[in-house]
Amino acid sequence: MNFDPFVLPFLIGMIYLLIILSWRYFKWLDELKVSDRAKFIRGIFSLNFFKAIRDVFAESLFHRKVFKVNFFLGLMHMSLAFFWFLLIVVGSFESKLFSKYPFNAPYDPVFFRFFEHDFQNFGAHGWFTFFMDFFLLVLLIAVGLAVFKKVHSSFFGLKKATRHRFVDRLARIFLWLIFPLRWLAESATAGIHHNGGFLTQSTGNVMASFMNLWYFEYPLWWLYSSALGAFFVILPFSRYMHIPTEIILIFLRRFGIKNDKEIKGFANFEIQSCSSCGICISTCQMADAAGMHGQQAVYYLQKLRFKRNFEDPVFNCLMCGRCNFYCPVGIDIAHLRDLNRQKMMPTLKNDHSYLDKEVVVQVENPVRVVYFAGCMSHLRPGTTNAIINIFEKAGVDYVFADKDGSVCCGRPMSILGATEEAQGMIKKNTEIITSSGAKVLVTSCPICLKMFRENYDLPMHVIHHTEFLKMLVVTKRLKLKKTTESFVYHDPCELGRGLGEYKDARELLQYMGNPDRTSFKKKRSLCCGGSLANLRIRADQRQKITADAFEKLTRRNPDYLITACPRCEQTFSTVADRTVMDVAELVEMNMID
Amino acid sequence: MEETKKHVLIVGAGIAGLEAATHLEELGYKVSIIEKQQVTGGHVKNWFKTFPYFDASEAIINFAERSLSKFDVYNETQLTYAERNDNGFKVNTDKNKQFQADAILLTPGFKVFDAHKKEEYGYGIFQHVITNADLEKYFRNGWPERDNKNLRFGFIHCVGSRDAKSGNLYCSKVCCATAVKQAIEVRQHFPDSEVYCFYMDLRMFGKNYEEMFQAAQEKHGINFVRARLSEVNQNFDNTLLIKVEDTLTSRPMKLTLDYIVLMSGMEPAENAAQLSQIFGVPTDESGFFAPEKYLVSENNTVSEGVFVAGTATGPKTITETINDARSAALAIHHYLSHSRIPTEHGKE
Amino acid sequence: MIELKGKERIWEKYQKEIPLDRYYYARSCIRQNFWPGSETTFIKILEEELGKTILDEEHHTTCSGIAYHCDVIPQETTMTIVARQFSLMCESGYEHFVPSCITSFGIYTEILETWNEHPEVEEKIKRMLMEATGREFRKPKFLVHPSDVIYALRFDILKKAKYRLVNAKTGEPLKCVEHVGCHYAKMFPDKGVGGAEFPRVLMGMIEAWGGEVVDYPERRTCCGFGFRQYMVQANRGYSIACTKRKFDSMEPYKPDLIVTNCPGCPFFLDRWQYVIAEMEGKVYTEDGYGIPVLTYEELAGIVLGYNPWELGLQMHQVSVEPLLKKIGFEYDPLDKFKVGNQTILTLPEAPGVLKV
Amino acid sequence: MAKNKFGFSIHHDRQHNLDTADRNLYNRIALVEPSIQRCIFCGGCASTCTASKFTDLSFRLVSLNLRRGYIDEVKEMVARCMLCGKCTMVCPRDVNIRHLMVLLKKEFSENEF
Amino acid sequence: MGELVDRLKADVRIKDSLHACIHCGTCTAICPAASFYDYDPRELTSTVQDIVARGDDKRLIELLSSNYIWYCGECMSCKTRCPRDNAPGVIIEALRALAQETGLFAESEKGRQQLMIKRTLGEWIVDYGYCVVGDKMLLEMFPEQGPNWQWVLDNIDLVFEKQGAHYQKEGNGAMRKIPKEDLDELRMIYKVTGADKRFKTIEEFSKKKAEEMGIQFDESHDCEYFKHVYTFNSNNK
Repeated sequence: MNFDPFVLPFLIGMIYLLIILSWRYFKWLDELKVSDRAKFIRGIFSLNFFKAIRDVFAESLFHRKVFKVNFFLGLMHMSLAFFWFLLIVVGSFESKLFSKYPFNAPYDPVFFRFFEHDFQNFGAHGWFTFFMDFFLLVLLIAVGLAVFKKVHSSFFGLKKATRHRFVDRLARIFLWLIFPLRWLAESATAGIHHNGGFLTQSTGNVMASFMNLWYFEYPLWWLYSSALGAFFVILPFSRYMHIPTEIILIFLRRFGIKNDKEIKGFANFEIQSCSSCGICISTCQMADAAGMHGQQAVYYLQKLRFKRNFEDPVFNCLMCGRCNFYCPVGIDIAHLRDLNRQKMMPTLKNDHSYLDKEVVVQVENPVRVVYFAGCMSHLRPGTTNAIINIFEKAGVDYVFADKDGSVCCGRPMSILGATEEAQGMIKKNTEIITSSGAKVLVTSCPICLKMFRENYDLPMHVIHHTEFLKMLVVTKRLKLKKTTESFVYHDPCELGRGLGEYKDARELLQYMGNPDRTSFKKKRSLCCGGSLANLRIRADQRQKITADAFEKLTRRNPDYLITACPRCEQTFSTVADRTVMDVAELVEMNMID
Repeated sequence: MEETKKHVLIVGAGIAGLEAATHLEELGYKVSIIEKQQVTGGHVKNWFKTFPYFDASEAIINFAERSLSKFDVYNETQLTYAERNDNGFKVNTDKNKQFQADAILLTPGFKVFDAHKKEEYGYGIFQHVITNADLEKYFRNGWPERDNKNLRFGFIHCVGSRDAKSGNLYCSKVCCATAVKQAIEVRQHFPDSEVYCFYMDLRMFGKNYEEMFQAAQEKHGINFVRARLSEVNQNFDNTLLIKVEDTLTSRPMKLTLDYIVLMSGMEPAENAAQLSQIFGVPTDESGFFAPEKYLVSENNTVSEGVFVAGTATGPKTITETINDARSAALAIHHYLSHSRIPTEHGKE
Repeated sequence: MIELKGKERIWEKYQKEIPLDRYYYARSCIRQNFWPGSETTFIKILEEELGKTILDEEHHTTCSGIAYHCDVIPQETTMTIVARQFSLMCESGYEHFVPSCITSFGIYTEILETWNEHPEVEEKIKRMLMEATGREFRKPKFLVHPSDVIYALRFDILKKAKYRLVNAKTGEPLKCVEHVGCHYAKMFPDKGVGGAEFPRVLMGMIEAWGGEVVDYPERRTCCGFGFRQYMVQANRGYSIACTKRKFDSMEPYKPDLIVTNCPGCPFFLDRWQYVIAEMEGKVYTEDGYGIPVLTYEELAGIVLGYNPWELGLQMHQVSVEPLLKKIGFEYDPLDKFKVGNQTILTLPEAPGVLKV
Repeated sequence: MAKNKFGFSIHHDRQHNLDTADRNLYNRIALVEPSIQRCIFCGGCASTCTASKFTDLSFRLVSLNLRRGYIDEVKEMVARCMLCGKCTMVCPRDVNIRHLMVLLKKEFSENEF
Repeated sequence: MGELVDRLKADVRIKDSLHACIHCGTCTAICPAASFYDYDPRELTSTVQDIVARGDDKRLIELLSSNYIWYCGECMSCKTRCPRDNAPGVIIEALRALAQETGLFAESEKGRQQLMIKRTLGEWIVDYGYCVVGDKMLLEMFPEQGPNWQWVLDNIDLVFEKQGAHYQKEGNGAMRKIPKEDLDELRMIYKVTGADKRFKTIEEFSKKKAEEMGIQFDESHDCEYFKHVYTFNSNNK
């Protein structure tokens, strides 16, 4: 078998890497709860296994999602990942085919050109050298792009590049060195032994023309091997850990394994799968509009990885969920944040005993619909009045549960990590709501809606008023006319990304006209800045976010900005230069008998 | 030429008098000012900085005196007598200087309320009870003593204003902003000091006043307590003990202070009554000159040819005073060029 | 440091005209009960020392002021009773009304003010008095408080003084706390010598007679009588708390005595010292006797060298002997609890904490 | 208050002494959330407060009592807050009331950090 | 509507002492009652002002039935300070008068105490000619009088004689016996000026209240109700 001492750095590095990885992965898999481990085993022998492989190609090699964000960014990642992959695969075929030894060492494909000079007797070889050189060329271009990105990140659709830690920068240097060194080493060999392809051979000839390659060839291979070795050694401690980890993550996901109550097991795979690409930075409004930095997902995960103090990124976040959507690796960052919020928020001293004493629960004859406006809606009487008028007009058999003041649903508390402390409120509201004997609970507040659905156990349908109003129209109990005014619709975070409710509001609006087109809709919608999730953000920073979002939404100059959340409505109206209203208000305006 | 020039006599060389004089002179009138003090500039001259931009009062004075040389100023002169004749007014002074004027502008300004009247505040009895005017002197001429360690200051709003006991029911308007301004200056002068403002209402009516107030709260950590001083006493260690009600928590409250600054309000000038008597210009119940018509014609008076401007007609800020002086100059110009601004009794 | 000229500036403002002869005297409910010696002394000083005429006749009564401020009787009742007093004064041909009591002084002043403000009220009272008693009345020419009179005559008293308010040993002036009754000038500042904020009336006597006045933070605070607040046992916690506040405030100045011109004040300043001592074991002087509390007449009497036991100092709960000793007053300690035919009476029981 | 032979006891003095007031908590809180210094005690928070419909809760008073050092009063009120955040939305001085409430709740909760 | 308020407005003390309040608190700052009770003269003034402005009898009745109007000690320190020439202490007098005329005094713990005051100095005036009668102020009811006072009482005529008082004697001087004709005049004044009427109301409503509270009541000073109102303080627990 081929051997030369210079392969040692590579060999040691690779063995070392394999040990570390397998140790870590085993540990994390072991942390999974029993049921998940079962899923894992079952998954391996299921169709999902192959689906996973397909995903791996799509995401880890072709970086489909990254292409969505920006073509060049996608191209860069794809070239690096996929062509390196090809280099390895094709390389090993080559080494299999042309090795003069029966036994083929793991480093053979990597240093093949050094060991094998003489292929006269193999015709097909020309193709290999051609392809291998081509792959190398693409990789060299990709590295070029990467270097270029360092200076011109905006060109890749990134407003701000990630601030990397030293280890990461070091790792990147080794990574960027690998391919140029391979190129030089192979060229040197080609210069002497004429075994190169269109790229390496030509460079080799040029080099030969002005230097004595006998002196340079060997050291170059050493350097190449050392670069590889060094990269492997540093990889587990750098962001490049994502390269192997993301692959496992994709499998786990396919096997239906999800995040648990604690940050371990699956969470570790997610945390380590972050490539620090920085897409989450430019999609974070706090960074984009308010110029706040250090709290974005990439930094949160970075801090988690390197066990730094992550209090600020945990709490200084709007929890709008935009980063979740844009993350090419699909890491559930919001959830990872929430896990730590629940863990880090101390038990708050609450005394809500007055709720039981003071809040009267009216047990009248049961009705079909119970309407719960929510605290925030009480700041927007326009909306609640509209709803009531509509109900009256449509002859809905309803009761207004929190007519004389609401008991908070508890989400504002739980979203800060104090879910337990909200129990008193949850109990009271459940009592109030169920006492109505209604079949349907309609609320105007997406914040309440999310809470009711996820933290309450209510024996009835829990829906947002948009859904209910749509139903009224569909069942002809409510007729709407087209409006002459133009409007744009804003998806509230909690209703949209939070609960996946996009269609009802839109279908309802369709009866009255077509909302203006905007690129900030559905999963891409913006946060109004009023989020209850962030206590640390300053008022002026909120203002910036709100103003920015409002400007983006009203670019087509609509008459109204329509939304379906009292909080968004309230927040936007502080910066609005045109009417901001709830869908319900528009419906009220366009009711006909 | 000189002879044909019409003559305007201005009583009082504060910023109002000076500003009016400047414009009247530019409009081609002969202008004389009589001033009872030795120097021109009035009260502004005793001030250190002005609110809300902390400009030096010198800057204001320099502006107001920009064309001082172009008209005659008679300092340390008091108007003693005036009579109306066919071509205007014949005026005499204590220095026996005679004037023949076509129009008279009264700008006697105001008098700082005499804080002694508020006996329970102990002004003139307790050494460290001072007034806003005294404080400005301190800023200008330095502090009497150097014990600047952790001093506690209390600013008392509405001293001699909005107070039946001192006979002034009106609001002196400028004290709130002055208090906040001085409070900030004190914090800057004594960084270790602790400053309290005791206010009834913070009347931050002007542009950038509210911003100044907010800065006082946020940047300078000044404490604002909604209360009116009830009485000042002296502790055994000679510090001052004040008693107020913390009206927002409805509890009596006491607090030890090292310095108490009384925000003395504005009162009509000493000679206002005399002038009103001499020129037949009525005064309102507070003793300020009553204009011919409130709101619309505040510089004219029922006494033809006699005009009023500045704080003589009621408390005003520097800006307002200067603007008022300009409008007075214009009113006089209209009058002297026989085209008076039509007013109620102009129509008759 | 306090600037005297500041105070003088204020005093000039409150120069009150005080008639110097022919007083019609009206006794005080509280004083004749608890400080009869003071009223006797007042008359004695005026008649014997200074040769003034003062009428102390039998038919006058209370002004009902305490009942009025306890709110049990209507304003008209008090006004009519006061009118009756005036009518008695007129009958006896006097014009200078001198009520021994500060509450009365306040009541009379307030009523005269009200009658000036609302003549219809005066008319009503005239009718009522006529209906009830068939009497008529004229308002007094002067209404002054005995303390005003003593203040006005302080230097004449000084001429005859045997003692000064000076520590006989050290020659230091005594530190005197003056407590002026609330109703003396607080309601109508210009009716009191020196006004409401820095009343001169007691200060003038103290300074004239060699003492030094201490101005302490709670000087203006009420003694705590509060009328109903003392009369009803359930409310006395208010009364004593008020007085305690004053003592806590004056303690650091180590006063040698307290002078008052009000009937209730000396009573409370005296008795509450005893109660505070009993309740909390707290005494406000190092010697453990407490701070002696005197009426201005008692003070004048001491200055003139009268027998302290005829002044009625034995009726105080806080012993005055330490004070007498300080100024070197010669007195017969055995005489304190002797009366009439010189038989030794049983001594009063000693209090738990206060020394006697 | 115990009874005694006099049948009454000396009343407690309500007068607030600002000299002895404990301002530490206020200062500590103002360091983390300076916007509290902007409070003008307008009471907008209290009038919109969800909880104040049912119980005594007024951030205006919390803000005052913090400054006056009435910590117990503050403690009592803060515990009643449901953190709905309406107050913050109506505050004319943009005081981050909800954050202050959380900070105070933390202060008063067993495990502080 | 407002006819009780009209009665209040008719009181000359309200005319003189109630003007628009600016809530400056100079009164509360130096009010002893504000320090030693949960009381605020500033709030009282503005409340009354409000009641008078709206002619709100309902709130007036609430106020008159409450302890709130009975805390003031009428030292009148407030009158000296008010920048609007109000006098909470005087307003209180008018309120207390009305509370007694309407019998509402009996509705509050502090108001009920009026019975004790009426039966002591209220009656002493016409019986003895003075509000205070020393030899009736025994240590059982006034323990704070102290041992020296006990000694005075034990030797009352001698002690007074030494100080030139004429205890219970004819003629002038301190502690004298007031001639009958003068006392009769006082009685007539009581009759004419409505003091008798007020006393009747006080007795009447106290009696009613006593029955309501189930406390023994009679004309004497040692009836349970008298002792109760004299000593009971719900805060002293």
